[in-house]
Parts: sequence; C-alpha cells; structure tokens
Amino acid sequence: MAYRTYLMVCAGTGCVANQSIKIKDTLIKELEKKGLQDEVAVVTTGCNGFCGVGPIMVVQPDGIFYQLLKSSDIPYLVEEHLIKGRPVKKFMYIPSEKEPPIPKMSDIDFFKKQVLIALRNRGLIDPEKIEEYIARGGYSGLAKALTEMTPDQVINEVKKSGLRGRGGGGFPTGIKWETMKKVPGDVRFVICNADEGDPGAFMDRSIIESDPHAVIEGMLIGAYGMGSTQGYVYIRNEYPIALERLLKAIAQAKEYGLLGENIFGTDFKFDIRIIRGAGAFVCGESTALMASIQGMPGEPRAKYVHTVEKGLFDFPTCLNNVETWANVPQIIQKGAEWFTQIGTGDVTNDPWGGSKGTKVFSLTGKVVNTGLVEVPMGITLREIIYDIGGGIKDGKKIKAVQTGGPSGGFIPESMLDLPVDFDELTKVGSMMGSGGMIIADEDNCIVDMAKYFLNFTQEESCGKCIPCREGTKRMYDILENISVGKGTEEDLELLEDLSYMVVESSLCALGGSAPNPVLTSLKYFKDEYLTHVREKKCPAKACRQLNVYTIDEEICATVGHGCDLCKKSCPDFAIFGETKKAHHIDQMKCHKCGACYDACNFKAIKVE
Amino acid sequence: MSEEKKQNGWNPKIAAFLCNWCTYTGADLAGVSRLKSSPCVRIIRVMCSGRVDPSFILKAFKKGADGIFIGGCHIGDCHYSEGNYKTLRRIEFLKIFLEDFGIDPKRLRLEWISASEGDKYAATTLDFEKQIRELGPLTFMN
Amino acid sequence: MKPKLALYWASSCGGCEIAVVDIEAKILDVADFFDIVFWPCIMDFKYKDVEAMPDGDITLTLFNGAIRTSENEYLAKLLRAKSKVMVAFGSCAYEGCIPALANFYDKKKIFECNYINSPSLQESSKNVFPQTHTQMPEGEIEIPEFWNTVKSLDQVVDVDYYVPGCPPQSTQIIAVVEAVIDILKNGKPLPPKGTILGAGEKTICEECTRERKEKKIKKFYRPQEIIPNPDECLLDQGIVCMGPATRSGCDALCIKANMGCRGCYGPPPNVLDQGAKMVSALSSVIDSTDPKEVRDIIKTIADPLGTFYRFSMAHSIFHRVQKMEEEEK
Amino acid sequence: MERSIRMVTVNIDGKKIEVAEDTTILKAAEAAGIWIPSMCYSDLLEPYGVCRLCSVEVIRGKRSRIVTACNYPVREGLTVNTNSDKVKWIRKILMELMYSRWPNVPVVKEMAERLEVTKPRFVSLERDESENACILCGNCVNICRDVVKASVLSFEGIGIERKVVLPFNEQSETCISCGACAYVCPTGHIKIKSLETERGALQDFYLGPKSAINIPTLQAVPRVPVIDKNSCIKMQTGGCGICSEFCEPGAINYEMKDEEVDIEVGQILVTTGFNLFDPQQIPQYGYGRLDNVYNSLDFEFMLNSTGPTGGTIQCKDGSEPRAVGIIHCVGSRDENYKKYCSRVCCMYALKFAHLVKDRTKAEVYQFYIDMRAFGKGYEEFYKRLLDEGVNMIRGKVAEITEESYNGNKPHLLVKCEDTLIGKFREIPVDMVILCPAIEPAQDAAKIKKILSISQSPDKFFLERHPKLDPISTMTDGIFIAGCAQGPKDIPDSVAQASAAAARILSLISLGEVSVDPIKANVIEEFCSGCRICNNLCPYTAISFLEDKKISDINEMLCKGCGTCVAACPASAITGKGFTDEQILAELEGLLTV
Repeated sequence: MAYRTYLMVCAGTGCVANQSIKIKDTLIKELEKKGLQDEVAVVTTGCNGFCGVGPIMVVQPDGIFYQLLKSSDIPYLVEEHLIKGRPVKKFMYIPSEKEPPIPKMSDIDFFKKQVLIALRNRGLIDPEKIEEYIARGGYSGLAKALTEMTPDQVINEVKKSGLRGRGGGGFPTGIKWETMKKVPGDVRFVICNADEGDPGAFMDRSIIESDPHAVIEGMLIGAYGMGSTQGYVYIRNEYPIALERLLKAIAQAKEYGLLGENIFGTDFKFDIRIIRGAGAFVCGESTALMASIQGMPGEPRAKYVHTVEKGLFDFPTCLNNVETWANVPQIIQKGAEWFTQIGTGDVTNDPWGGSKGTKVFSLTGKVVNTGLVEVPMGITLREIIYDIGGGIKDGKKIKAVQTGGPSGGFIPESMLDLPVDFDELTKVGSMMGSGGMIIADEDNCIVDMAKYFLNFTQEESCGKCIPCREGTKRMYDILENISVGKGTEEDLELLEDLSYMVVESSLCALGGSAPNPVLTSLKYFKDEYLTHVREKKCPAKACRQLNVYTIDEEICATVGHGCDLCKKSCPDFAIFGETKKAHHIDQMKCHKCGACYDACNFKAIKVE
Repeated sequence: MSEEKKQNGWNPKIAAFLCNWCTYTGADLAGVSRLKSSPCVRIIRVMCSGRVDPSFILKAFKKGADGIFIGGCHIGDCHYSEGNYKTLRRIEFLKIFLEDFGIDPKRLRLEWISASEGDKYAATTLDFEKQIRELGPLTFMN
Repeated sequence: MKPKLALYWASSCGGCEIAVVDIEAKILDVADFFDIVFWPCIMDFKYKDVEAMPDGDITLTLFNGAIRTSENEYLAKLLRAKSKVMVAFGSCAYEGCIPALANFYDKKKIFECNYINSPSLQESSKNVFPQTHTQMPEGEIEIPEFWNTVKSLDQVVDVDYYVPGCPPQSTQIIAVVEAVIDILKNGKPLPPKGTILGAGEKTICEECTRERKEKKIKKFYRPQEIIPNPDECLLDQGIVCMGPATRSGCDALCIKANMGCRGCYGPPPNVLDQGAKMVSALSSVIDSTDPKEVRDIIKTIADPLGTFYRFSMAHSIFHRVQKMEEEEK
Repeated sequence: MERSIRMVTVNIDGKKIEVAEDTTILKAAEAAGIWIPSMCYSDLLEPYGVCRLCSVEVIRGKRSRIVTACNYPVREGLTVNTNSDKVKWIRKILMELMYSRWPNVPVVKEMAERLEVTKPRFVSLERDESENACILCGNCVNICRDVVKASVLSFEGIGIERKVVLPFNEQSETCISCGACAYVCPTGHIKIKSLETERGALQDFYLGPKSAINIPTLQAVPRVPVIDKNSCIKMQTGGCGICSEFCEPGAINYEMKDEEVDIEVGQILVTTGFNLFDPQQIPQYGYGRLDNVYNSLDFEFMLNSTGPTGGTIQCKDGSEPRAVGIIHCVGSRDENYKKYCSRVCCMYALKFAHLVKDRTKAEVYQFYIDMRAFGKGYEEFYKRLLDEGVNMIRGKVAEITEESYNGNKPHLLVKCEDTLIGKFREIPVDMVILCPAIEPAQDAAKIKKILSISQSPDKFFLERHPKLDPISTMTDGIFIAGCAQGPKDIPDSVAQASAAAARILSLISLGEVSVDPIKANVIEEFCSGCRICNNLCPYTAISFLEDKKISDINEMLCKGCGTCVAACPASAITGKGFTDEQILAELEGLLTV
C-alpha cells in the first residue's frame, strides 16, 4: 500500500523528550479528521542526529524538514502543507537570522557534509519494523556472508577494509577477529558493548534506536566469521528506548529465522542475550564489562592475557562497540574496497596504517548546531565545527576542542585543521575515544574544564588500583586547589608528574587515559594555569573562587532600582543595601559563589 | 459336640513355640510384670522361631492342640538375623495347607513379640485363647 | 518242603504284580524255591483254602495295595494270621499311595461323584449306590463294604517289612527276593522288624546326577511350563521335585526323564511327614521376605496337597482331610 | 589437556633466568633473588594487581612497557628491568600516594622507608591516622570469594569511596567465621570478635562446638582441636581449605577418614548413657521461645566457672534474677511423654535451689509433684533446703508466660495449681529452670540391633532380670550399666558399673566361657546333598562339601538357631538340645496333660 506522503516523526530520545510521540498522535488524529489517513502515513523513526532542534519531522518523499514542532502547531501544518500543498516556512530550519529558511533536509549544512554508513538508515525507516530494514537492503550482508563466503573470507574482508574499533582504542577489528579465530576451543562469545558512558555522548544509543538490526546483523556476521554461537549485548539500562527497540529487533529477527538455529538454511546458529548494565562508567572497559556479565563486580583485570584468548567465563571473547558492529554489514555487502575509499592512510599492508570509513561524533558545547554527526575519517575539525556545527554560538571565539569523552584531550584552536582520524588525534595527546566532541569557547576556563573531566573520571574510577583511585583523586584535589587560588607552581609540576605516573601504571585504560585532559591542557594552555597560580585569576572568569564580585552601584540604582534579587540570592548574606537603592557586597563575607551574578537581571554585578 | 464341650467347661489346649530371645523372654516379662496371659498356652521354647518344623505343628494338632501359637522376634530384629523370615514363609505356606486339610488356619497364629513386649504377649495369648474358644475344640476324623 | 509264598493285591492298580513278573528269569528261581500258595492275580486260588491253612503256615506274604474295603481288610487280617512274615509290598500297602488320595474326600463324597455326578452314568443307573448285601433271584450277593478312609497295611495289621515304590523297582525286587532266599536257605538272621527293604537310607538326591546349587526360588514351574536344563537340579530351576524328601532306591528314575521326583519311595528315615517336611524345605528357599509375595510364590505350586502327599497321604500325620463341607454346615 | 611445561629464558635486571613459561615475573625474580616490592601480593591468592608497586619495565624489541610483575606471565626472551628510573619514579609516587593516606600503618611505613619515601608531597583528604587502617588490598575479599567460597566480604563504592564491607554492614549469615580474611589482612584491620562477649550476656549460648574446628568440650582430653567433618567446608564441598594454608607446622590433614577398627572382645559393657528430653515438645513451657527459660544442662553450663558467664547466675540482659522457678518432672511422670520417673531431677533441682540461694539474692520456687529424696543423706539435704527458705509448691505447672506490667522489664509468670492449698497460683519469676526427663540415647535402637540385646518398653536397655540380674542382658557376655539401663544418679551408676566390671572380670579370670552346646550338625549318612540348607545360615556355618557331595556345618560358626534343622527335607540335620525327638516328646508331654 503506497501513500502519497510519509511523515517521518523522529522518535529518538531527544525528540521523544520534547513530546514527539504526542506530535505523532496528534498528527494521526488530525489526518483522520481531515480524511487523509489513506493518503498520508505517519512513521516514527530513529534519531536524526540534529537533536538541538527537536522535535523533528521530515516530510517524504520531498524531504521537507520541520523543526521545533509543538503539538498545537499540527492542525495548521496539516492544513497548509498536506491539504494546500504549501510547506510552512516558520517551522523550517533557519541557519542564521539573516538567512532564509532552508526547506529541504539535504540542503541543511548539518546534514550535507555527513557521510552515513553506521547511521545510513536513520530517519528513513521505522526501527521497530524489520521489514523496513530488509527493504533497505538489510540482512543482505549476512546472506552474502553465509551463502557465498567462508568464515575466513569474512574475516579477511573485514581485515582488508581497515575497520578499526570505534569504541575508542581503534584496534583493527579484522586482527582481533583473526586472533580470536585462531584460539582453539568450541565455546566462544561475541559481545556488543553498548555501555556508552561518556557524558554527552550518545552515538551508540542513536544507532540502536534508529537501526538496531544493523548491530544484530553485524554481530551475526562476526559470529559466523569467528565461529561463535552466543552473543551478548551489554547495554545501559538508562537507555530504555534503545533497549526496547533492541529487544523488539531480536524478537523479530528470531521470528524471521535470522537468529537461532539454521540461519539461512545453513548449519550456522547464533543467539543474542541482552545484559543490562547499571551505568557504571568502568563497565565500558572490556574486562570489567565481562566481569559484570559474569555477575561479579564490574572491575577490570590485567589484560596481559587478551580477552580474545580468555574472556567471558574464561572463553575466547570478541568485544566490539555498537558502531563497529553496525559498520560490518555494509563492509560485507559492498566490499572492503568500497570502505577503504573513505578515510585516511593506506591499510593494504598495515592494518594500523590509516583510518577508514566514517566516525560518528556527538557534537556538543558552544557550537550552533549540536547533535550527532557521522563524518568521513580525515575531515578536519574546522569542517566539523564550522560547516556542520555552524560555528561558535553567539559569535564567540573558539578556545579548544575536546575529543574522545572525559578521557580525551584538549586540542587548541591552532590545530583545527587537523584531519580527524585515530592516529592524528593520538599524536596531539587526545584520542578518538567513542566520539565525544566538546567545543569550548573563550568563556570556558581550561582549568575548570580539566577539573570537570577529572572529577568525572575520579568518581567513576572503580577504585581497584591505587594510581587510578588515589592518583586521580589527588590530581583533582590539586586542580581544585588551583581553581580556588591555593595552587603553586610546584603543584603544576607535581600534577604533571602524577599524571604521567597514573598513565603509566594504571591497571586499565580508564586510569591510563584519565589524565589526558590535564596533560593536554598543561601542554597547550600552560599560561592559563600559570595565571591561576601566579595571579590567582581566572581569565575566563569561570573559576568563581578567583573572581571578585562587585556591584556597579550606578546600574544597580538607576537601571535595577535596587531590586533586591541579589540580596535574596546571597547565601552568605554578604550583600547589603536598601531596596530601591544601590547595593554593595561585603568582600569579607563573600564566598564567591556567583549566585548574585546569576540572579542580577541588569548586569550590575561585575566580575574581575 | 463342640457346643457341648464349650459348655462343659472345656479349656482349649494351645501349644506355643516361642523363640528364646524375644517372645519367650517377653512371656517371661509378662510373668514378671504380673500380667494376665492365657493359662491355656503350653509353651515350648525353641532357640529361634525358625526351628519350628511344620511337622511339629501338624503333630501338635494331631496330639490334641486346639490352637498353635508361634512367637518370634520382630522382622529385622531376629537374634539370628533372618530366622524369622523363614518362619514367616513356612507359616504362610502351612496356612494354605491347613485350609486344604480342613483345619481352620485361624488355629495357627504367628506373632512377632519382642522381649520387651510382655504386655503384647499377654494380650495376644488372651486374644488367641478367645479365638480358639470361638472355634471350638479340634476333632479328627478317622 | 518248600517255603510257602503268598501274594495278594488289595486296593491297588496291579502294577506291583507286574513288577514281580518283571524280574524276568528270576521269577523261575522264585517258582523253584517257593511253593506259591496264594496269588489270585496269577491263578485261581480260593479264600477258603487260605482260611483252611493253619496259622503261620505261609512263610512269606507279599501284600500290595491299600486297605480300602472290608474285603481288603479281611484278607489283610487273614494273611497276617496265616503268614510268618508279612511284607507291605509297594507304595499302596506301605503308605496309601494313589488310592489314599481319596482321603481328601469321604465315602459320601466319593459315591456322589461316582454314582450321581459322573457324566458317564446312564440316567437309569444314577443314584444307585452299591449295597453290601443285595437280594437277587439267584440269592444274596455280598460285596465288600467301602470304608471311609483308605489305610496303609500297617494301620490294619502288624507288618514285618516294607518294600516301597510305585511299583518297587524290579532290581530292588530281585535284591529282596535274593536276600529272602538267602536267609531261608542259609538260615541267616532276619533283619529287624519294620525294616524297609529294597531302598536306600538317603534321599533321591544321592542318586541324582544333576548339579545342585544353593537354592533360591522366585517362582515354581510345572514341568510343561519350561524346558528344564538336563544337567541342573530341577528344584533349582523351580520345578517341584520331591527328591530331597524321598527315600532313595529308584535310581532317580523320573528325574532322569526330566520329571521331578514324585516321592513314591516315601519319606527318608527320620522324617515324620513327607509333605510337611517338603513344605518346610521349600519355604526355606523361597526368595522373598514380603508376606504377600511369599503367598503369591506359593500359589504357583499346583495342587500342593496332592503334590506333597501323592504317595504318603495315608501314612502322614493327618492321614486324611479333617473336615468335610457337609459337616461344617 | 595438560600442557607440558616449557622452560623459557628471561632476562631480569641483566640476569638470565630459566623458568617455566607463564610464571609471573614476580615469581621468576624471587627465584633469582631479586626483590620486587609489593603490598597486595599473597601467595594464597590469584594476583589481584592493585597496589601496582610491583610495576616493572618490560622490554620487547624497541618497545618498553610498564607492567605489574605479580601477574605478568613470562615468555621466551623477555627482558625485564625491575629497577629502572621510570620504575623507581612510579613506585615513589605510588608510595607517596599510599603514605599520604595511611601514614601510620606499619606495612606502609616499612615499605615507604624501603622505597626511600620520607615525606609525601601529597595531602590526602582521606588521610586515615589509625595503625590498622584498611589499605584496600582486596586480599580479604578475594580469599573469602575464591578460596573460602563464602563471598561474604565485598567492596562497596567506587573511586575513592571504595571500602570493604559486609552485606548491608551487618553480621552476615553466610560468614563461616573461618577467619581467613583476618589472616590475610596485612594491616590487622579485620579482627575477629566473639559474638558472645560482644553481646555481653547469655544470648543463644549453646553447648556444642561453634565452628568447624573446635575443641569439643571444655574438659576435652587431649585438649587439641578437631575438625568437625559435617561443618567443614573443605570436607563437604572441597572449597576453603584455608586452615591448612595457615597451619605452619602442617598439622592439618583432610585425608584422615573415619576408621572402623575391629577389636575382638569377649565381653561388652554397654554404657551408652542418656539423652535429655527436649522441653520444646511441651510448648507451653516456652523453652526456646521465651528468654530466660533454661533446661537443667543450660543452667549447669551457666553455673560452670568456665562457662559463658563465668559462673554467675544472670538473666539474658545481664541482670541478676529476682526470683527463680525450678520446675520438676518436665516430660517425666507424664502420661503424654515419659511415664517413668527420671529419679535424679528432684535432687539436682534442690542443688540448683541451693546454688541460686548461695550466689544470688533471688527467691527460689520449686514446683514439684512429689519430692523423691530417697538416697543416703538426701532427705537431710531436702530438710536443709526447706530451712534455707526455698518455696516448695506442690503442683504441676500449667504454663509459663512472659508478662510485663506498666512497661516494666518483662518477667516470666509460672502458672500452676498449688495442690496443698488447693488454689491456682501465678508466680512471677525472672528465670525458669526446667528439669527435663532422662530419655534413652538416640541411637539406643541401633545399638540394640548391633548387639542383639533388648529394650524395655521405655526403650532403655533391658536387663536379664530386674531383681536378680540387673546388669546382664539376655545375650551372654553383654552387660549394661548406668542410664543406658534406666535413669539413675551417679552413685547408682557407679555401683552398677562396678558390679558389671566385677562380673566381666570374674569371667576373664576364668579364662574361658562355657557356651550353650546348642549347635546343629549334619548326620552324614542321611545327607544327600540337596543343598536346601546351604543358603539359610546367616552365619555361613553351612557349607557344601564338594568331594562328599554333602552339606556340612561348622559348629564353631553355628549359633544354634535351628532354622536349617527345620528346613532339612531329609531330617539329616539335628539340632543339639532341640532335636526333633526332644521337641516332639515335649509336645507329647504338654498336650497329654
């Protein structure tokens, strides 16, 4: 049954949070009211990535993109667009105040520069319907692998493609598979790591929400290649929509005979179990994740014996990230050669020789367009920030880019033309990580940001080994001291010394990478640190304890008429002044919390 | 005839084969305990109820016993481990036989009475005596 | 003067007479040595001739057959009086044998069976019972009276010796005859009174060549139910064999023919009651401790009384069945 | 599949060392006499690798890497540097981190000294000044989970909040009190406390052994610990085995098995004693349900100077009782339970009363049916107790309840009818001592079977004659004494046991015992070897003589039961003393009268 128009309502977590389901329901009701239910279909899709402007709806086949919808807008939209055939401009994307609205999705910069492999089906299919995935060529990669290829050929194809682990380490997937294949034994497992823990990152969630079958198909192909019959998906329980869609997808795949015994009429059998994680950051670490599946505390162990040899329940185990798995079907379907055309370097002889394919980043921070983007390897940071991201908010100056999640490093503005791939990022002291990308502008204090990330890692450290447990806490303490003006130049030395030690001696990658923000910030923004310790000032005014808050009495008296808001907000009762008259701050009492600054509506509070 | 005898103060003769370890001692206990047991019982002590040859029983009937009482240890408690099992089988067999011979098998009674069951001995013999009295005297044809 | 010999058949099948003739050429020695004065089976002797003999005139009487009728009893008493040595010859005279199986019933029951219920009876002759005295035109006919209980010879008269067997084996008869001739010729002392002649002191097992093992019986079989192993003890295989409770002497004749011993040689010495003893022995080796199972195993023996007392009924402790149904009512 | 051990050569600090492949660097270095510092390593456990002090530099080709020596397996050609500048630098900072957090823990201090860390550059906000602080090495958690397999201890919290805890911070029921955690704790942070002393009073005191390894009783001789097979984790499941790891002299042996020792004896004296009636069968007395209701053995235990209270008489809350009720005939002289009199209770109840009077100021109430003070000096003792002011109440107690008035501390209320004054009384007391019946030992029935002796209806062992022979049994050579024969007090038991001993000695001095000549034997001339009897004898006295083709009875094995005699179809077996002729003659005689 064909419809003349399809309304693709985004049902990614961001849009759902902004009532997209209610919009869908209203749409259906409205269409029925107008008698359009046989002409226009409403489809819920996975995340489009452009979460900053949700809820989103795309009208297909025209590709008209509507943003920031409200259910009250629907009757008007249906009337105008669907009955009268006039796309509604006021719901369209407007790049800047001066520019006209852009009606078509493909014309929006945010989407234009993206290359979709892992997210190729996003916004185009209903993720809860396996038929739609199949209609888009889904499971043909599996069919090809099972019917036309030997397991070794599958592994070889992946190896040739130069696919590297998208979870952060960038280990060549084909090599991992090959090593696992060589380990003797009948029992072996494959695991999909969907325990996405980086704050602000949601690539994996988005992939599962918009295209869960791609992950299942990838795991099936991998399992076939490595001779495994049991797979696990370790997924955060905080991802209810992703979890639900994955469970539905597994049930559908089982119904279609794509999971279970005799898949595609061959002897190959495979099943997937879902394990829900409780949200510990460290459980994204492979050994901790396996410990957690085994019902033990999520603690990493030394990986001197690799998990492909002795992993889950001491059996050979191949763990890959969601995005990695989602890439596999495309590689098998279209061939390694197609994949290697995208990306950097040459992987024909050395699997470490380059970065191929695409990477999904979650673009956040001080950019105009925040959301999820899939870009080809080798794209420059500048392209991502300015072309896709639409530049820095409020026309401010960019200070740094922090990639790779809380354990990634800062990249200064001077390096914005750095091509993004595994090795380049590592070279400058950051990392690809799972794909977080946070843009900092001039209002961000580097010390404060380093402290923020370190606070996260020291809190999320499992506490097993001393460098990570004690070391990161001490690092945080030092940063805290610096941020409140108690730091010395010796502290900076000690901080650096300690950071290097933690990197060297930690048990797992969490500790091994946690000091990255500190080390890169010390490397590229040493001056800012020095200002903090020498002058006890924070240039970005972000370290409030270093600030001196004063009230511009004139503004206060004349513009604000002594509104008392600051007085009421002050927890220390440090603000004095009669109502309707100018106020002032008793610096002896002020604890520099900045509450008054936030409270003042007339910008009468000055910070120095 | 039997009615006559019953009325003429007839007292049944009961031959009892009692095992030395259990029932004989039990009978002893009944005596020591001053319990009233059947006076009609004429006890023959055997070491084990397994010693009781069916011929003895037939002979006893022939010699004028109106009832025959065999007492042994409880199953599993036999002083000789398993002697009472054999007794059990012989008596089962013999009861079928007696019936064929035209003698009421109720006249033959096998009981397991342990050394401590003086009261049981007393009660059982009294009961048996009562039963024999109801059956009347045993007479033989020529 | 030759010693005098008498042979008589009371209630018997005549098999013993045939057995005597079956000693072949030896019969000539008998005829040669003895003066046969009474042998109704072979020649026409008259009772009155015997009656006319002085007491103790007959040296040896071989009496076979049980005492069923008044005539049997009369002849037994007569011959006893006229004989020096009275021998109960054959199983019937010794212990009742097959005729004594009638002791399961009484006269009334037997007559009912024969003269009322017998299917071969003509309607006219039904309910016609034999009378001891019948007045016929030719005169009064007297036929012997039918006793209630079949008895062995020694239950009626004093018996000197016994020769068991149904019939006694010819070899055994020869041995007895030779011994008797030897005694009479050479004046050897007679064996003690009551001696059982022509048989062993042990049981059939002594003569049986089958291999015997420790016994454990779970079920009894009738001979037609299984094909017994010819080398193994029949009892071990569950076939009732009276051998262990039967006097030796027949050379395990039946057992050699794959048939369990039927016990015609009577109980071994010391055994009071062949049937009861066999019951005791068999129940000792029944392989069960559960009373119900024991009963079930016992029930696999067909006709226990007839099996265990086939030959020794008259001589058993009870002689006969004690209570008749009528009497009960 | 057992892999053959491959030897590899590694280079540690320039020394070439040959070790088995997959040995850890730490072990290899130890073998070479090279010291690598470690705080968390324990020989008993899989390396956990948390202190990182054993970090060493591993060089393979051009690449150098920091690894932990405790769990890094060696491979052929590995070059290890345990003392490079980088390693020293790492250790120093690690030590500083530790030292700043636990400045007073001896092991940390020692290690810091050894690594030349005198003053840490860090200030730890989590600084723990105590000498036995937990340094989070994880040994306790690991030994409990991996070796003992009890998994009682675990880590709680992540990051700096990490600490070792019991589930919900409560005493865990799965804790087997093995003490392994305390043993492996390098700082003495884990201590083992006696729960009894902790709770202060007599809560749940219990007479039996408390843990799998114990000294059975206070007065055990020899006073050495034994392992209770039924509660030992090692013997039950194969897990744990921790005690042998700890026992330095290696005195622990799990392989020891219960042995059955055959001892040939001529006579047996059965003195298997008694059981105390379980008063829980009389629920209205509240034993096991109400606090401060004890049975006589509990109370004896309390009186014992080595007992849980050191001999002071006190309630569970530690207070001295104000009044004590002693209840006689609990289960004895009772139609519902034991009909007999247990004989000893009256007198020990009087003794209890005396001791309570002696040691406390409590009022004592005796609830009795009849006072049976029958022994020498007993009546006098009873009189003395009356003079001491013990309250004697004649009547059977109906019920004991717990009452509390006006929110005061609850006390017990003993309800009974005083038959002497003919009134129903309710007596408030703080403590009740029940005097339960003496009942036969639990395994009396088993012993009875083994020894072929009898039990009287009350299930005590039956004597041959209650008056003339109260120490022998029906079986020759087996004697009984003490409470195995019936309830009795110590003087009676001593007297009976002495008598039995004397009897036994007199038989021993005779040198030989005459036994009844009741034996069966085969009359050869009548046996034809039917083998009916072969299987009958439980003592295997009957055998078949293959050469003679007859059966034979070994008279020494024969016990004379006569089963075979009855079974012999040829009457070829006679039972001496009980021949067919004898029995038939007996029968004849009995039935002709």
